[in-house]
Amino acid sequence: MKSLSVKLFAKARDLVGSPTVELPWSDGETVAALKQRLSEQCPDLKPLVPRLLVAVNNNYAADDCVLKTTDEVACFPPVSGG
Amino acid sequence: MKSLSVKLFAKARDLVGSPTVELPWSDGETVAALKQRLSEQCPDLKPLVPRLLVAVNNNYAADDCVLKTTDEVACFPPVSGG
Amino acid sequence: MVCVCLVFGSWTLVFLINTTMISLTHEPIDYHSLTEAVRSPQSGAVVLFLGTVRELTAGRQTVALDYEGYPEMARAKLEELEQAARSRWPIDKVAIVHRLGHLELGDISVAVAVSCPHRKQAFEAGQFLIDELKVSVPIWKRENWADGSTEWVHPGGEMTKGEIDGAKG
Amino acid sequence: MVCVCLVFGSWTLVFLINTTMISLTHEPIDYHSLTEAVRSPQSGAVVLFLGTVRELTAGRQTVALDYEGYPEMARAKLEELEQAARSRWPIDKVAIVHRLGHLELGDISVAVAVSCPHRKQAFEAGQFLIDELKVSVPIWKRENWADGSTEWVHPGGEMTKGEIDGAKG
Repeated sequence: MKSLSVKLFAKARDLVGSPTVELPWSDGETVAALKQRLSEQCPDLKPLVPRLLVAVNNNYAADDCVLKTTDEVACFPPVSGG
Repeated sequence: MKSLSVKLFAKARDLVGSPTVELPWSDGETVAALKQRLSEQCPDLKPLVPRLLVAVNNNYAADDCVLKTTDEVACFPPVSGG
Repeated sequence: MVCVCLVFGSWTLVFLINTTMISLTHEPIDYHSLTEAVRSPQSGAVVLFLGTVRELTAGRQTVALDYEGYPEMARAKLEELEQAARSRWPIDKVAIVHRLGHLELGDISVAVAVSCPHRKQAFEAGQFLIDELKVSVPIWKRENWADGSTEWVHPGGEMTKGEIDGAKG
Repeated sequence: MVCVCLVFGSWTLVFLINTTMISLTHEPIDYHSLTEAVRSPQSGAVVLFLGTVRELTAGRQTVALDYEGYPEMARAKLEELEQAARSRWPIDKVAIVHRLGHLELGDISVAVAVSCPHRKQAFEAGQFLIDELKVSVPIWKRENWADGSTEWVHPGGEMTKGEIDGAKG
Protein backbone atom coordinates (compact mmCIF):
# COMPACT_ATOMS: atom_id res chain seq x y z
CA MET A 1 0.00 0.00 0.00
CA LYS A 2 1.21 3.50 -0.79
CA SER A 3 1.61 6.15 1.87
CA LEU A 4 0.68 9.84 2.10
CA SER A 5 3.15 12.22 3.71
CA VAL A 6 1.40 14.91 5.78
CA LYS A 7 3.19 18.00 7.10
CA LEU A 8 2.09 19.21 10.53
CA PHE A 9 2.42 22.70 11.96
CA ALA A 10 2.07 24.56 15.26
CA LYS A 11 -0.02 22.76 17.88
CA ALA A 12 -0.70 19.86 15.51
CA ARG A 13 3.04 19.21 15.22
CA ASP A 14 3.57 19.57 18.96
CA LEU A 15 0.76 17.12 19.79
CA VAL A 16 2.10 14.51 17.37
CA GLY A 17 5.70 15.23 18.27
CA SER A 18 6.88 15.21 14.66
CA PRO A 19 6.79 17.67 11.71
CA THR A 20 5.44 14.99 9.34
CA VAL A 21 3.36 11.85 9.64
CA GLU A 22 3.09 9.03 7.08
CA LEU A 23 -0.35 7.51 6.57
CA PRO A 24 -1.23 4.40 4.56
CA TRP A 25 -3.13 5.70 1.53
CA SER A 26 -5.17 4.53 -1.42
CA ASP A 27 -5.70 6.84 -4.36
CA GLY A 28 -9.25 8.16 -4.38
CA GLU A 29 -9.46 8.78 -0.63
CA THR A 30 -10.51 12.22 0.55
CA VAL A 31 -9.64 14.88 3.11
CA ALA A 32 -12.39 13.47 5.35
CA ALA A 33 -10.60 10.10 5.29
CA LEU A 34 -7.33 11.85 6.13
CA LYS A 35 -8.85 13.37 9.26
CA GLN A 36 -10.31 10.02 10.31
CA ARG A 37 -6.93 8.35 9.73
CA LEU A 38 -5.11 11.05 11.74
CA SER A 39 -7.50 10.61 14.70
CA GLU A 40 -6.83 6.87 14.71
CA GLN A 41 -3.08 6.95 14.14
CA CYS A 42 -2.33 9.97 16.38
CA PRO A 43 -4.66 9.82 19.43
CA ASP A 44 -3.05 12.93 20.97
CA LEU A 45 -4.18 14.92 17.92
CA LYS A 46 -7.80 13.75 18.15
CA PRO A 47 -9.22 16.72 20.13
CA LEU A 48 -7.77 19.12 17.54
CA VAL A 49 -8.95 17.20 14.45
CA PRO A 50 -12.40 18.85 14.20
CA ARG A 51 -10.63 22.20 13.88
CA LEU A 52 -7.77 21.13 11.63
CA LEU A 53 -7.35 22.81 8.28
CA VAL A 54 -6.01 20.76 5.41
CA ALA A 55 -3.96 22.25 2.61
CA VAL A 56 -3.23 20.49 -0.67
CA ASN A 57 -0.50 21.93 -2.89
CA ASN A 58 -0.65 25.27 -1.05
CA ASN A 59 -4.45 25.60 -1.22
CA TYR A 60 -7.06 24.96 1.43
CA ALA A 61 -9.00 21.78 0.70
CA ALA A 62 -12.57 20.82 1.63
CA ASP A 63 -13.53 17.46 3.15
CA ASP A 64 -14.55 15.98 -0.21
CA CYS A 65 -11.23 16.82 -1.90
CA VAL A 66 -9.47 13.69 -3.20
CA LEU A 67 -5.80 13.34 -2.23
CA LYS A 68 -3.09 11.64 -4.25
CA THR A 69 0.12 10.40 -2.67
CA THR A 70 2.03 12.81 -4.92
CA ASP A 71 0.19 15.82 -3.43
CA GLU A 72 1.86 18.09 -0.91
CA VAL A 73 -0.51 17.79 2.05
CA ALA A 74 -0.41 19.77 5.30
CA CYS A 75 -2.59 19.83 8.43
CA PHE A 76 -2.68 22.66 10.93
CA PRO A 77 -4.94 24.56 13.34
CA PRO A 78 -6.67 27.84 12.42
CA VAL A 79 -3.99 30.43 11.63
CA SER A 80 -2.99 33.15 14.07
CA GLY A 81 -0.36 35.23 12.31
CA GLY A 82 -0.18 38.98 12.11
CA MET B 1 -10.06 105.56 14.92
CA LYS B 2 -8.37 102.31 15.88
CA SER B 3 -7.19 99.78 13.31
CA LEU B 4 -7.45 96.01 13.00
CA SER B 5 -4.43 94.11 11.73
CA VAL B 6 -5.41 91.18 9.48
CA LYS B 7 -2.98 88.45 8.45
CA LEU B 8 -3.42 87.10 4.93
CA PHE B 9 -2.31 83.75 3.58
CA ALA B 10 -1.93 81.91 0.29
CA LYS B 11 -3.95 83.34 -2.60
CA ALA B 12 -5.41 86.07 -0.38
CA ARG B 13 -1.91 87.35 0.41
CA ASP B 14 -0.85 87.11 -3.25
CA LEU B 15 -3.90 89.06 -4.47
CA VAL B 16 -3.35 91.83 -1.92
CA GLY B 17 0.42 91.75 -2.36
CA SER B 18 1.12 91.92 1.38
CA PRO B 19 1.07 89.46 4.32
CA THR B 20 -1.00 91.85 6.45
CA VAL B 21 -3.54 94.58 5.89
CA GLU B 22 -4.58 97.28 8.38
CA LEU B 23 -8.28 98.17 8.42
CA PRO B 24 -9.92 101.07 10.27
CA TRP B 25 -11.96 99.43 13.03
CA SER B 26 -14.53 100.21 15.70
CA ASP B 27 -15.00 97.79 18.57
CA GLY B 28 -18.26 95.90 18.14
CA GLU B 29 -17.89 95.31 14.40
CA THR B 30 -18.19 91.73 13.14
CA VAL B 31 -16.55 89.29 10.73
CA ALA B 32 -19.20 90.26 8.15
CA ALA B 33 -18.02 93.88 8.40
CA LEU B 34 -14.43 92.71 8.01
CA LYS B 35 -15.26 90.99 4.73
CA GLN B 36 -17.11 94.06 3.46
CA ARG B 37 -14.16 96.29 4.43
CA LEU B 38 -11.69 93.95 2.70
CA SER B 39 -13.69 94.03 -0.53
CA GLU B 40 -13.68 97.82 -0.49
CA GLN B 41 -10.07 98.38 0.54
CA CYS B 42 -8.56 95.55 -1.56
CA PRO B 43 -10.48 95.32 -4.87
CA ASP B 44 -8.19 92.56 -6.16
CA LEU B 45 -9.33 90.37 -3.27
CA LYS B 46 -13.05 90.91 -3.96
CA PRO B 47 -13.66 87.75 -6.06
CA LEU B 48 -12.18 85.61 -3.29
CA VAL B 49 -14.03 87.27 -0.39
CA PRO B 50 -17.17 85.06 -0.56
CA ARG B 51 -14.91 82.05 0.01
CA LEU B 52 -12.59 83.56 2.58
CA LEU B 53 -12.31 81.93 5.98
CA VAL B 54 -11.72 84.16 8.98
CA ALA B 55 -9.80 82.99 12.05
CA VAL B 56 -9.81 84.83 15.38
CA ASN B 57 -7.20 83.84 17.95
CA ASN B 58 -6.54 80.54 16.13
CA ASN B 59 -10.21 79.58 15.82
CA TYR B 60 -12.54 79.77 12.84
CA ALA B 61 -15.07 82.59 13.29
CA ALA B 62 -18.60 82.94 11.87
CA ASP B 63 -19.91 86.11 10.22
CA ASP B 64 -21.57 87.35 13.42
CA CYS B 65 -18.42 87.06 15.52
CA VAL B 66 -17.39 90.43 17.00
CA LEU B 67 -13.75 91.41 16.49
CA LYS B 68 -11.65 93.53 18.83
CA THR B 69 -8.50 95.31 17.67
CA THR B 70 -6.53 93.23 20.17
CA ASP B 71 -7.63 89.97 18.50
CA GLU B 72 -5.27 88.06 16.23
CA VAL B 73 -7.26 87.96 12.99
CA ALA B 74 -6.43 86.08 9.80
CA CYS B 75 -8.14 85.69 6.42
CA PHE B 76 -7.44 82.90 3.96
CA PRO B 77 -9.02 80.68 1.29
CA PRO B 78 -10.27 77.15 2.03
CA VAL B 79 -7.32 75.04 3.18
CA SER B 80 -5.55 72.54 0.90
CA GLY B 81 -2.85 70.92 3.02
CA GLY B 82 -2.05 67.23 3.27
CA MET C 1 1.08 59.78 28.24
CA VAL C 2 3.34 61.28 30.90
CA CYS C 3 2.47 61.01 34.58
CA VAL C 4 3.59 63.97 36.70
CA CYS C 5 3.23 63.69 40.49
CA LEU C 6 3.56 66.68 42.81
CA VAL C 7 3.85 65.82 46.50
CA PHE C 8 2.90 68.44 49.11
CA GLY C 9 3.31 66.95 52.59
CA SER C 10 0.64 64.25 52.75
CA TRP C 11 -1.03 65.34 49.45
CA THR C 12 -0.11 64.07 46.02
CA LEU C 13 -1.39 65.69 42.87
CA VAL C 14 -1.23 63.46 39.80
CA PHE C 15 -1.36 64.92 36.30
CA LEU C 16 -1.70 62.74 33.24
CA ILE C 17 -0.31 64.63 30.30
CA ASN C 18 -0.72 63.46 26.72
CA THR C 19 2.63 64.05 25.09
CA THR C 20 1.91 65.82 21.82
CA MET C 21 4.18 65.10 18.93
CA ILE C 22 2.95 67.63 16.43
CA SER C 23 5.18 69.77 14.26
CA LEU C 24 5.62 71.76 11.07
CA THR C 25 8.95 71.62 9.29
CA HIS C 26 10.76 72.97 6.25
CA GLU C 27 13.07 69.93 6.23
CA PRO C 28 12.41 66.51 4.65
CA ILE C 29 10.14 64.45 6.91
CA ASP C 30 11.87 61.69 8.88
CA TYR C 31 8.92 59.31 9.06
CA HIS C 32 11.10 56.56 10.49
CA SER C 33 11.73 58.54 13.69
CA LEU C 34 8.07 59.55 13.72
CA THR C 35 6.97 55.92 13.57
CA GLU C 36 9.46 54.82 16.22
CA ALA C 37 8.08 57.57 18.47
CA VAL C 38 4.59 56.02 18.51
CA ARG C 39 5.62 52.38 18.95
CA SER C 40 5.10 50.89 22.39
CA PRO C 41 4.55 47.48 24.00
CA GLN C 42 1.06 48.62 25.05
CA SER C 43 -0.01 48.88 21.40
CA GLY C 44 -0.27 45.99 19.00
CA ALA C 45 -0.94 48.19 15.97
CA VAL C 46 0.80 51.12 14.34
CA VAL C 47 -0.57 52.87 11.25
CA LEU C 48 1.52 55.38 9.34
CA PHE C 49 0.11 57.55 6.56
CA LEU C 50 2.37 59.42 4.16
CA GLY C 51 1.09 62.02 1.71
CA THR C 52 3.49 62.44 -1.20
CA VAL C 53 3.68 64.82 -4.16
CA ARG C 54 1.92 63.10 -7.05
CA GLU C 55 2.84 63.66 -10.68
CA LEU C 56 -0.66 63.77 -12.11
CA THR C 57 -3.64 65.69 -10.72
CA ALA C 58 -6.83 65.42 -12.78
CA GLY C 59 -4.70 64.69 -15.83
CA ARG C 60 -2.40 67.72 -15.44
CA GLN C 61 1.30 67.26 -14.79
CA THR C 62 2.78 68.66 -11.58
CA VAL C 63 6.50 69.34 -11.29
CA ALA C 64 6.51 70.67 -7.72
CA LEU C 65 4.29 71.98 -4.92
CA ASP C 66 4.83 74.90 -2.56
CA TYR C 67 3.19 74.60 0.85
CA GLU C 68 2.41 77.58 3.02
CA GLY C 69 0.99 77.46 6.53
CA TYR C 70 -0.35 79.66 9.30
CA PRO C 71 1.92 77.98 11.83
CA GLU C 72 0.46 78.94 15.23
CA MET C 73 -3.09 78.12 14.18
CA ALA C 74 -2.03 74.98 12.29
CA ARG C 75 -0.38 73.61 15.43
CA ALA C 76 -3.42 74.53 17.53
CA LYS C 77 -5.79 72.80 15.08
CA LEU C 78 -3.59 69.70 14.93
CA GLU C 79 -3.64 69.47 18.71
CA GLU C 80 -7.44 69.77 18.64
CA LEU C 81 -7.57 66.97 16.08
CA GLU C 82 -5.40 64.79 18.28
CA GLN C 83 -7.77 65.35 21.20
CA ALA C 84 -10.79 64.65 19.01
CA ALA C 85 -9.22 61.37 17.87
CA ARG C 86 -8.30 60.42 21.44
CA SER C 87 -11.90 60.94 22.50
CA ARG C 88 -13.06 58.43 19.86
CA TRP C 89 -10.35 55.74 19.88
CA PRO C 90 -8.11 54.29 22.62
CA ILE C 91 -5.02 55.88 21.16
CA ASP C 92 -1.66 55.26 22.77
CA LYS C 93 0.52 57.75 20.88
CA VAL C 94 0.08 60.13 17.93
CA ALA C 95 2.71 61.92 15.87
CA ILE C 96 1.93 64.32 13.02
CA VAL C 97 4.30 66.39 10.94
CA HIS C 98 3.47 68.58 7.95
CA ARG C 99 6.15 69.95 5.69
CA LEU C 100 6.10 73.53 4.40
CA GLY C 101 8.03 75.15 1.55
CA HIS C 102 9.06 73.78 -1.83
CA LEU C 103 8.47 70.06 -2.46
CA GLU C 104 9.50 68.06 -5.51
CA LEU C 105 7.70 65.08 -7.06
CA GLY C 106 7.61 62.13 -4.66
CA ASP C 107 8.53 64.22 -1.60
CA ILE C 108 6.53 63.57 1.57
CA SER C 109 4.25 66.48 2.47
CA VAL C 110 2.62 65.01 5.55
CA ALA C 111 3.09 62.06 7.88
CA VAL C 112 0.59 60.81 10.48
CA ALA C 113 1.53 57.96 12.81
CA VAL C 114 -0.77 56.48 15.42
CA SER C 115 -0.57 53.50 17.76
CA CYS C 116 -3.52 51.68 19.33
CA PRO C 117 -4.06 48.36 21.08
CA HIS C 118 -5.83 46.91 18.01
CA ARG C 119 -5.50 47.44 14.27
CA LYS C 120 -9.05 48.57 13.42
CA GLN C 121 -8.71 51.45 15.90
CA ALA C 122 -5.35 52.46 14.45
CA PHE C 123 -6.64 52.45 10.85
CA GLU C 124 -9.75 54.44 11.78
CA ALA C 125 -7.85 56.97 13.88
CA GLY C 126 -5.17 57.43 11.21
CA GLN C 127 -7.74 58.00 8.48
CA PHE C 128 -9.73 60.38 10.68
CA LEU C 129 -6.62 62.44 11.42
CA ILE C 130 -5.56 62.89 7.80
CA ASP C 131 -9.16 63.45 6.60
CA GLU C 132 -9.72 66.17 9.19
CA LEU C 133 -6.28 67.69 8.68
CA LYS C 134 -7.16 68.31 5.06
CA VAL C 135 -10.33 70.22 5.91
CA SER C 136 -9.44 72.17 9.02
CA VAL C 137 -5.69 72.83 9.33
CA PRO C 138 -4.63 76.16 7.77
CA ILE C 139 -2.07 74.99 5.22
CA TRP C 140 -2.24 75.64 1.47
CA LYS C 141 -0.53 74.19 -1.55
CA ARG C 142 0.40 75.92 -4.78
CA GLU C 143 0.75 73.77 -7.89
CA ASN C 144 3.73 74.25 -10.16
CA TRP C 145 2.42 72.83 -13.44
CA ALA C 146 4.67 71.38 -16.14
CA ASP C 147 3.71 74.29 -18.47
CA GLY C 148 5.42 76.73 -16.08
CA SER C 149 2.24 78.18 -14.59
CA THR C 150 1.47 78.16 -10.87
CA GLU C 151 -1.90 77.97 -9.14
CA TRP C 152 -3.09 78.01 -5.53
CA VAL C 153 -5.20 75.00 -4.73
CA HIS C 154 -8.31 75.64 -2.75
CA PRO C 155 -11.30 73.33 -2.52
CA GLY C 156 -14.27 74.62 -4.47
CA GLY C 157 -11.99 75.10 -7.46
CA GLU C 158 -10.85 78.16 -9.30
CA MET C 159 -12.87 81.34 -9.33
CA THR C 160 -15.45 81.42 -12.13
CA LYS C 161 -15.17 84.03 -14.86
CA GLY C 162 -18.30 85.66 -13.43
CA GLU C 163 -16.68 86.09 -10.03
CA ILE C 164 -13.57 87.60 -11.59
CA ASP C 165 -15.56 89.92 -13.87
CA GLY C 166 -17.78 90.83 -10.94
CA ALA C 167 -14.72 91.91 -9.02
CA LYS C 168 -13.50 94.03 -11.89
CA GLY C 169 -16.88 95.63 -12.53
CA MET D 1 4.48 47.18 -12.33
CA VAL D 2 7.33 46.26 -14.69
CA CYS D 3 6.88 46.40 -18.46
CA VAL D 4 8.84 43.78 -20.41
CA CYS D 5 8.89 44.08 -24.23
CA LEU D 6 10.11 41.30 -26.49
CA VAL D 7 10.64 42.32 -30.12
CA PHE D 8 10.57 39.65 -32.86
CA GLY D 9 11.04 41.33 -36.25
CA SER D 10 7.89 43.41 -36.72
CA TRP D 11 6.14 41.87 -33.67
CA THR D 12 6.39 43.20 -30.13
CA LEU D 13 5.12 41.24 -27.15
CA VAL D 14 4.44 43.37 -24.09
CA PHE D 15 4.20 41.82 -20.63
CA LEU D 16 3.05 43.81 -17.63
CA ILE D 17 4.46 42.18 -14.51
CA ASN D 18 3.41 43.17 -11.01
CA THR D 19 6.59 43.19 -9.00
CA THR D 20 5.82 41.26 -5.82
CA MET D 21 7.55 42.34 -2.66
CA ILE D 22 6.47 39.61 -0.30
CA SER D 23 8.71 37.86 2.16
CA LEU D 24 9.09 35.95 5.40
CA THR D 25 12.09 36.63 7.59
CA HIS D 26 13.69 35.57 10.85
CA GLU D 27 15.43 38.97 11.15
CA PRO D 28 14.00 42.21 12.58
CA ILE D 29 11.72 43.87 10.02
CA ASP D 30 13.19 46.90 8.26
CA TYR D 31 9.93 48.75 7.69
CA HIS D 32 11.76 51.85 6.51
CA SER D 33 13.13 50.04 3.44
CA LEU D 34 9.74 48.42 2.95
CA THR D 35 8.01 51.80 2.91
CA GLU D 36 10.60 53.34 0.60
CA ALA D 37 10.02 50.43 -1.78
CA VAL D 38 6.34 51.34 -2.28
CA ARG D 39 6.78 55.13 -2.63
CA SER D 40 6.44 56.54 -6.12
CA PRO D 41 5.52 59.82 -7.83
CA GLN D 42 2.44 58.12 -9.30
CA SER D 43 0.99 57.64 -5.83
CA GLY D 44 -0.06 60.41 -3.49
CA ALA D 45 -0.74 58.09 -0.56
CA VAL D 46 1.26 55.47 1.31
CA VAL D 47 -0.17 53.49 4.21
CA LEU D 48 2.05 51.35 6.41
CA PHE D 49 0.70 48.96 9.01
CA LEU D 50 2.92 47.46 11.70
CA GLY D 51 1.80 44.67 14.00
CA THR D 52 3.84 44.63 17.19
CA VAL D 53 4.05 42.30 20.18
CA ARG D 54 1.67 43.65 22.81
CA GLU D 55 2.23 43.22 26.52
CA LEU D 56 -1.37 42.48 27.51
CA THR D 57 -3.78 40.12 25.77
CA ALA D 58 -7.20 39.80 27.39
CA GLY D 59 -5.64 40.84 30.69
CA ARG D 60 -2.81 38.27 30.63
CA GLN D 61 0.80 39.37 30.45
CA THR D 62 2.90 38.28 27.47
CA VAL D 63 6.69 38.25 27.68
CA ALA D 64 7.37 36.98 24.15
CA LEU D 65 5.80 35.33 21.10
CA ASP D 66 7.11 32.58 18.87
CA TYR D 67 5.89 32.62 15.27
CA GLU D 68 5.93 29.58 13.05
CA GLY D 69 4.95 29.49 9.38
CA TYR D 70 4.37 27.13 6.49
CA PRO D 71 6.63 29.20 4.25
CA GLU D 72 5.79 28.02 0.72
CA MET D 73 2.05 28.22 1.29
CA ALA D 74 2.32 31.47 3.25
CA ARG D 75 4.09 33.13 0.33
CA ALA D 76 1.54 31.73 -2.13
CA LYS D 77 -1.37 33.00 -0.02
CA LEU D 78 0.23 36.45 0.39
CA GLU D 79 0.62 36.69 -3.39
CA GLU D 80 -3.04 35.75 -3.79
CA LEU D 81 -3.98 38.46 -1.29
CA GLU D 82 -1.95 41.00 -3.21
CA GLN D 83 -3.79 40.07 -6.41
CA ALA D 84 -7.15 40.22 -4.65
CA ALA D 85 -6.32 43.70 -3.34
CA ARG D 86 -5.12 44.84 -6.78
CA SER D 87 -8.42 43.72 -8.29
CA ARG D 88 -10.33 45.96 -5.85
CA TRP D 89 -8.15 49.08 -5.55
CA PRO D 90 -5.84 50.92 -7.99
CA ILE D 91 -2.73 49.87 -6.12
CA ASP D 92 0.65 51.08 -7.30
CA LYS D 93 2.95 48.96 -5.13
CA VAL D 94 2.56 46.52 -2.24
CA ALA D 95 5.18 45.18 0.15
CA ILE D 96 4.45 42.66 2.91
CA VAL D 97 6.86 41.00 5.29
CA HIS D 98 6.05 38.67 8.19
CA ARG D 99 8.61 37.76 10.79
CA LEU D 100 9.01 34.21 12.11
CA GLY D 101 10.83 32.93 15.20
CA HIS D 102 11.16 34.40 18.66
CA LEU D 103 9.85 37.96 19.18
CA GLU D 104 10.14 40.06 22.30
CA LEU D 105 7.68 42.70 23.57
CA GLY D 106 7.37 45.60 21.15
CA ASP D 107 9.02 43.75 18.24
CA ILE D 108 7.37 44.05 14.84
CA SER D 109 5.75 40.80 13.70
CA VAL D 110 4.29 42.01 10.41
CA ALA D 111 4.54 45.04 8.13
CA VAL D 112 2.22 45.86 5.23
CA ALA D 113 2.95 48.85 3.00
CA VAL D 114 0.78 49.95 0.09
CA SER D 115 0.77 52.95 -2.23
CA CYS D 116 -2.22 54.26 -4.19
CA PRO D 117 -3.10 57.45 -6.02
CA HIS D 118 -5.47 58.53 -3.20
CA ARG D 119 -5.54 58.03 0.53
CA LYS D 120 -8.92 56.30 0.94
CA GLN D 121 -7.77 53.55 -1.44
CA ALA D 122 -4.50 53.12 0.44
CA PHE D 123 -6.22 52.86 3.84
CA GLU D 124 -8.80 50.38 2.54
CA ALA D 125 -6.24 48.24 0.73
CA GLY D 126 -3.89 48.21 3.73
CA GLN D 127 -6.64 47.18 6.10
CA PHE D 128 -7.91 44.52 3.69
CA LEU D 129 -4.42 43.03 3.39
CA ILE D 130 -3.78 42.73 7.14
CA ASP D 131 -7.34 41.56 7.86
CA GLU D 132 -7.10 38.80 5.25
CA LEU D 133 -3.54 37.90 6.22
CA LYS D 134 -4.77 37.10 9.70
CA VAL D 135 -7.44 34.68 8.47
CA SER D 136 -5.82 32.92 5.53
CA VAL D 137 -2.01 32.94 5.70
CA PRO D 138 -0.59 29.83 7.42
CA ILE D 139 1.38 31.39 10.27
CA TRP D 140 0.85 30.69 13.96
CA LYS D 141 1.88 32.37 17.17
CA ARG D 142 2.67 30.79 20.50
CA GLU D 143 2.26 32.94 23.61
CA ASN D 144 4.97 32.95 26.27
CA TRP D 145 3.04 34.09 29.31
CA ALA D 146 4.63 35.86 32.27
CA ASP D 147 3.90 32.82 34.48
CA GLY D 148 6.29 30.74 32.37
CA SER D 149 3.63 28.76 30.50
CA THR D 150 3.35 28.71 26.71
CA GLU D 151 0.23 28.34 24.58
CA TRP D 152 -0.45 28.12 20.84
CA VAL D 153 -2.94 30.74 19.75
CA HIS D 154 -5.62 29.61 17.39
CA PRO D 155 -8.90 31.37 16.76
CA GLY D 156 -11.81 29.57 18.33
CA GLY D 157 -9.85 29.49 21.56
CA GLU D 158 -8.43 26.64 23.55
CA MET D 159 -9.84 23.19 23.34
CA THR D 160 -12.72 22.63 25.73
CA LYS D 161 -12.36 20.09 28.52
CA GLY D 162 -14.95 17.98 26.73
CA GLU D 163 -12.87 17.86 23.59
CA ILE D 164 -9.76 16.88 25.55
CA ASP D 165 -11.63 14.25 27.59
CA GLY D 166 -13.26 12.99 24.40
CA ALA D 167 -9.84 12.43 22.93
CA LYS D 168 -8.67 10.53 26.00
CA GLY D 169 -11.81 8.41 26.26
